[in-house]
Amino acid sequence: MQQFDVKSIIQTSPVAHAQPRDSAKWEVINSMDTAVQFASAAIEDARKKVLGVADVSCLARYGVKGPNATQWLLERGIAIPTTPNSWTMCEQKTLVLRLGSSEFLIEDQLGGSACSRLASDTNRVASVYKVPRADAAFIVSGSEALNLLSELCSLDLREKSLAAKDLIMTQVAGISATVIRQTLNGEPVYRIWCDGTYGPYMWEVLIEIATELGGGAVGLVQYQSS
Amino acid sequence: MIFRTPKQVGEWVNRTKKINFTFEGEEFSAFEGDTISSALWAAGQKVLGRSFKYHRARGVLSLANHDVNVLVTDGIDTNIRADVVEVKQGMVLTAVNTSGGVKKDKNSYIDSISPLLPVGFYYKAFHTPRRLFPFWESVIRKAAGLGIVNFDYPRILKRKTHSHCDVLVVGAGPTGLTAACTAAEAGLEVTIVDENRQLGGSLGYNRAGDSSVVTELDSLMSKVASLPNIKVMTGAYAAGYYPDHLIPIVSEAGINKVRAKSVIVASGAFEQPPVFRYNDLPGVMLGSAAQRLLYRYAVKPFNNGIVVTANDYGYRVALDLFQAGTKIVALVDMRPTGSTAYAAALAKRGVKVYTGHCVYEAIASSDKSGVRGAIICAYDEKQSIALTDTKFTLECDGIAMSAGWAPAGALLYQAGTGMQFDYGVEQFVPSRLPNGMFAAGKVNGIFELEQRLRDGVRAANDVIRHLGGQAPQNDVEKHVGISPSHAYPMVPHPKGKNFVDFDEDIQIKDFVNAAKEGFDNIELMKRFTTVGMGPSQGKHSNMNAIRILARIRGLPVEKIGTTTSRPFFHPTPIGHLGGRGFHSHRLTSLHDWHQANGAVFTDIGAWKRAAYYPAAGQSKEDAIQTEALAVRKTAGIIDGSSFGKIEIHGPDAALFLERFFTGVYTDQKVGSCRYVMLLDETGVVVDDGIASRLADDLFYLSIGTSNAAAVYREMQRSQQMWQLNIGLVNVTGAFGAINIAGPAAREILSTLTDLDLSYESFPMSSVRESHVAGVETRMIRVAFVADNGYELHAPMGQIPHLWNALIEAGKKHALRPFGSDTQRLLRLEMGHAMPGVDTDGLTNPFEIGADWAIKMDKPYFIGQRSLTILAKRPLRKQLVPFVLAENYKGEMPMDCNLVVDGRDILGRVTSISYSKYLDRCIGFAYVTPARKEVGSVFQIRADSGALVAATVVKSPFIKTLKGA
Amino acid sequence: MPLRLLKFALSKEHPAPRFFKSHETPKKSYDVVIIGGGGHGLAAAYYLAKDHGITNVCVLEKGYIGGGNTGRNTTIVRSNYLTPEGVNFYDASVKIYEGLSEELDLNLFYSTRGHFTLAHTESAMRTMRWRAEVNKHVGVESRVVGPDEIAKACPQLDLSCSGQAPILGALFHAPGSVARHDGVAWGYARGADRLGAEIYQNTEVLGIDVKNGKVCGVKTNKGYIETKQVLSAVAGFTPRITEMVDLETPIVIHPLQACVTEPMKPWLNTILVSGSLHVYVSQSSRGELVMGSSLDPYEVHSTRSTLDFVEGLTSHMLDMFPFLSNVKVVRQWAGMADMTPDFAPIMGKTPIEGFYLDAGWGTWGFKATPISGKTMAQTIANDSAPDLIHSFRLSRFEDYELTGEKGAASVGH
Amino acid sequence: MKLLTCPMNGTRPLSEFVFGGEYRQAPDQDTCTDAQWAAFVHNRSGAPGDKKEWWYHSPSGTWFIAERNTLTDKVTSTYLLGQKDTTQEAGK
Repeated sequence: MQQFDVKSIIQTSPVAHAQPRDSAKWEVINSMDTAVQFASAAIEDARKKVLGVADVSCLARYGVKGPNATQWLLERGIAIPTTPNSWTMCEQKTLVLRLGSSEFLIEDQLGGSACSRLASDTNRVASVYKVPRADAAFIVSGSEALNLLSELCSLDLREKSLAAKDLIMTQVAGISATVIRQTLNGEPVYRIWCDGTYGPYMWEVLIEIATELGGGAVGLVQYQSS
Repeated sequence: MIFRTPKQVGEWVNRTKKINFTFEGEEFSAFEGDTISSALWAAGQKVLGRSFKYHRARGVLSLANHDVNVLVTDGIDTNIRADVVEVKQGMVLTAVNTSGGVKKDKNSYIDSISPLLPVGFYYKAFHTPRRLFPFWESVIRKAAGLGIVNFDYPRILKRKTHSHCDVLVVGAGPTGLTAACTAAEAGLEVTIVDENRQLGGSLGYNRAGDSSVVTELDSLMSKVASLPNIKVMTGAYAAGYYPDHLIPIVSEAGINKVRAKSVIVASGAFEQPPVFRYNDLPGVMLGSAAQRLLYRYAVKPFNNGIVVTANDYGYRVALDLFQAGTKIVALVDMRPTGSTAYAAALAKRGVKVYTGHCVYEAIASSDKSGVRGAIICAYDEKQSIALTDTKFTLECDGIAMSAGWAPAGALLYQAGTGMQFDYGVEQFVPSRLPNGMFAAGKVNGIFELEQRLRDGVRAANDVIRHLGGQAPQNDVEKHVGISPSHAYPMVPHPKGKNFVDFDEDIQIKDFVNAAKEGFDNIELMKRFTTVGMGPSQGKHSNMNAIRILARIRGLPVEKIGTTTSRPFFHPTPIGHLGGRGFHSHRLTSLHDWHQANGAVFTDIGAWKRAAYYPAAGQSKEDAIQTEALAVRKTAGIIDGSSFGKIEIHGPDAALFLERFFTGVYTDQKVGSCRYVMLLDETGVVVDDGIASRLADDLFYLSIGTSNAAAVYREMQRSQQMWQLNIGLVNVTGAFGAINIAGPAAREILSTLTDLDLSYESFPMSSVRESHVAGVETRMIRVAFVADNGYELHAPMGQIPHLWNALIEAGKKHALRPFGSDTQRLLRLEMGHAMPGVDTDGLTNPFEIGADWAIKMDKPYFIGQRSLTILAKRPLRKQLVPFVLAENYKGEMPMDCNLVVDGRDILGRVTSISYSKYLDRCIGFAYVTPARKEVGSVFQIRADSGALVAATVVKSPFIKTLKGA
Repeated sequence: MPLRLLKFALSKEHPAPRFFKSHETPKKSYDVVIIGGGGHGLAAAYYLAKDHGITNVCVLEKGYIGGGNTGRNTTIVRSNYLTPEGVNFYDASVKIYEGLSEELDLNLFYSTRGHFTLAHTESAMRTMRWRAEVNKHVGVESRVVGPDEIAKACPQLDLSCSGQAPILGALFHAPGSVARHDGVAWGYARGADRLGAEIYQNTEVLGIDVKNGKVCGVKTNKGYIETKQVLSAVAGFTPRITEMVDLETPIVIHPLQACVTEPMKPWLNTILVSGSLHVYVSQSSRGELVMGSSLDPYEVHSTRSTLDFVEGLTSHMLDMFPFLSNVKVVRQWAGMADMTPDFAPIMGKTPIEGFYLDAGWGTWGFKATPISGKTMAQTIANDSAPDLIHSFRLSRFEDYELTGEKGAASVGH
Repeated sequence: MKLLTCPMNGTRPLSEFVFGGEYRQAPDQDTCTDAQWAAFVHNRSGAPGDKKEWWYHSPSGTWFIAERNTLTDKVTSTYLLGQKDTTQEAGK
């Protein structure tokens, strides 16, 4: 039998199909082959300020649901957002999203390790159900971010309506998505998650409109530093 | 630009920028900011269009998009509304709907035969004899229609955005501006929208010769500019009202869908024409149109004008014209008393006023291109008739008309506002406003400027209180004094051509005659005469139509009511409404691979699936047979990542499945798989799939692609009702799936996993969790496409790695990919009926011979009770496997060809295919129960009508492994 | 120019009489009371008089005649249904329609354009073949055609639908037609009136008296009417009428919306339907594109318009006809469709003696107007439904014998 | 577009929801007659009025009950099945 090193398995990014194989720079992050740079640093920096779209699908995620999920996470040192449909940052490196009341999406930012810790615990516990995740995930930043989102989402996403720790499950570009507003490096950005199989579609839509509005694709390192 | 005046205060044209364009082959120049119509009018061009039905010459009527007299084309776009579309450098324009040009339209003969075309004429002729109707129809169709569509017009996708505000103010006249400022000063977030390019509404042009009112506008505008919480949208119209205060604002750039917490409608009123013979000649225009021409575009409407009026507004128009240097030949007031407010001002300027008179008829110039005079008569206001023995003629080159107003109440009506007729202003006004809707200004029956400003404040205060703030309640008194609208500004004429609806060429007598034929209800009248059904949707005609009908029936106007208002306020382009089309689709992580390997894709729900992989020059049929043969002879591999995949966790998981599906699952062994079938409560087959038991309290369900979302949704609903101790996790997108099947499948797989794949330890219908190519995989042995097949389910991101490893390992076994079309053939060979293909919306499980999958002795499952009823009824049809004759070479029947017996339809083919492996045509068909036995022969009628004999056989069609 | 119009030019007084008489208040009793002055009710009145000599009939209309779904549909007439019962029934309707202008002496602009039901998927192609085969079997001219033939009939159509949903073929139905919908109601009204039936507008039914399982009278806002036979032909108002007699049916009301563009010179000569794109479109004799889409997804007893309907429809229109970007939609509107679970009508007798139902017309009522009038008249006259509508009986639901029309009607009005 | 309030996720445009039909109690399938069952599965109370209905919020996968008047299209309350006590008035 052929031997495989589990750790060496390279995952395909859900968004990869829609991203340029040649003109972008690719790197493996969290075992996922990821487009990390789309243009020169100067151009990306300019885009970021006007309308930057970054693919952060490669961030590690862990999903769990069930009546005892809250307890289970607390026992494992995960900070829990206190109200349904809100989010919190756990130890600066881990985003904890509460989807409804009893489902959670944990996402390690670069350098975080909560997800692998949780994943290593394979004991099945009553009323705690692991939710495998394969999200496409994006960051949208810049002065035109709201303008872009106003075409894709019918909800009021302005600061006065979408409070700092609010999480909404809504439709973006006609498909189900989760949206929050977050401050990254002092700048307000929007984070969007959707089913990974819609990733190429969502990326194409975001980039098409971003380009029209004077922005474009930006590598995730522009937003995340490990 | 012979009619251009010296600079007017507040004019919209930029005299420093000259623009050249052509109209009907002639060259014209204009200033930047001119509309097409204003530029042409400035140049003395008066015939700007031809009417829809009679092809009469037409010029400016409202200059406000309340009529469609002037529709032009630039050869690219059509039905351009010249009155309001800015002229651009280099435009090459012609009028639409003419034959041989607007000046010498050959179709203008229709005007002279109009007596042959009474109202509703097309109902009355052309249908006998029947055989000639197609001829007449083509004549009529060609005559109808306005512009010619340009089939090369580019597809333009406009942006559609959403926005939100506390209050949306519709209309930026003095009322709307005041309301917006008041609301904004109270801290509300305000959006104000106006279809004009500039703010101000009538405040910009209704000056009565005194341009000092412009300073009032200036101060309002600077106040608006100083308030950051007012968002101003000009050149944009509120296209309609939709529930919960959703209002699409349409502009050149696209559509902004505003969701407002409240709405103030301050949309003003449309000026309505008085109705007299030849009131449609070029040069006869509404008073407000004359004012717009003058103050917006600095164009003098005419040199020697008559003003005909039935209210005080006409006097204001006369003063404006006078100021511009037009000689006012006369002011003709249909009211016996005239205006007390303005009579002196006109007298001072030496304008002759005829009170109690009307224009009986406008006189066309010799070439009918304009007006050269008017016949004036005394007017009997009580009887609404001209006293023709008093008639005299005045010469003029233009007539301005003012008789009254109709509220621009479309949004109010659409929101469900109750309207009542207010005789103080002779118009409909809101009487019962829906929650969050407010009206102010002319649309609310308030006309005096000072009063309108207060009404704007009042409406804003109402909004502030509505939204929970504090504000005074300051009612504005109703209009007092002379009505701004005349009750019946009509002048009958025995020869007609006194137009009510300019879009549709409808005259007074058309209403009279329609009523005579019984169409004396406003809606029936609209439908029979087509009044208000043209592109301007009755803006200048509905009110007069109601008045005329009321008079005909001897009823007060409010008893007539109005026709229903429907979106859109202005006709709205398809490209705007459609916008950027979002066509969402789902791709598996292998999509790149499929593309690189030449797959042809097919859409299944939102998914794009590889259907087959043709080699260069290979036909679809060949590709499918080649792929299928590989599965039978060596091995094939298919991307099944789009299958629905659902985990059911928890102690009640088996119980849940037993209620949801037809089978039994409580005694299912861990590591084994069972068939599931879902019915609806009427007993109809919805879907099927496989449930694999991974643990006592965990099932893994895989179902077909197209129904997956709906099945999961129904599972969630059932769980809401049943409240069992389970958790549902939809992993459709998180997990991918690969099916590797065929004689070599096991051997290929064995090189990538250390799991014992022997039939004894991994038999048919069982599931194992193991590593394959290093990937944690759920392996399911199912016999859907071949009995030596393995479904490998793994995280979507690792599927390409797994796939590539299998492809690599399969190279020496001639492993080849196959697509979803090939899968259809393979499952047919295996004898599997597919819900949705071999069933339809009424098929019950007995009809497809699925009795074995139904466990009736359970306490409950969805559809069970209906099955007990169906079981007592005779079967109506039965799905049977069949083959065609060996070496059949005739016409190949297709799916859905019928099974017939003479005149009787016995059923239909649901699936049929040639199987190269079997060298036989095989399929499924519905037949009557009498024919269901193995060996019975039935006839399929192929497309051409040929009858093809088929024989019922046993399925599966191919030999399968026993005991594996 | 036909000579018939000369009299209008030559007469001093408008020479056309009223289409139907205006009556003050209904009589004390009628042999038959028809509830609903739409095409169906008026046609039933007409055929009761014409075919059966029953003229002591009144038609009660809450609003104005033809003001319901008769005047709100997109005027398509066709018979390319899926079940033999459906095809036979609608084919009989088409045959009457073809001669109806002459029969009623009113030009209904019955215009045979040919009707294409476009298929963008293999599964749609299967359904097209199924319909074609059943149609052919019954003798109705329908066949499956390829993209070439579609392109020939409508060269302006983008066969790739902007790359979104390439057209694989279509069901072509040669008899597919459009007609002036209002005219159908007016023509039947005039015909019924001339034969003796009485038409009452603004007359609302407030209740129906049933004693011992038999109809005995109707309460209206214009007084009580004695009768032993009542026909309910009220489409979207059916549940309100059946509630008056405590009759349960499967009917649920969903709005069906439509819209129309401004007129343009004729270019679209066929009727096009796309199930996948939820579009049907034809060009009227006035030059407007008349467009519709699928049903609204939830129950509402209202004719309100929605923005998402027109957004979705226009987006798909652009996929089919990219050059229409700047052609403008003038007006949108809606009707209330009385939907049944099997997309077939409910016609005939009911458990209440003397109460007849002509309902469940969903999105396919206009095209059935003549034949439903004729067969309901027959049902009332004989107190027995003819074979042609046996499959549409109300009791089919209790019998679990639904008709299989659902596959064909989902978007093909 | 009309707004609807999901009891878990708040007020959203109707496009985020799937209509699940009227909420109805089935007769006891063990004791009811065939005719009663056939009437239950096929017939509907189609007359306009206040109805309890199933609605599904797609992005979050939430089924809930809406009390809605089918004539006016006004929603008076929405709540999770069996949790009417925690009624959320629509439009808040």
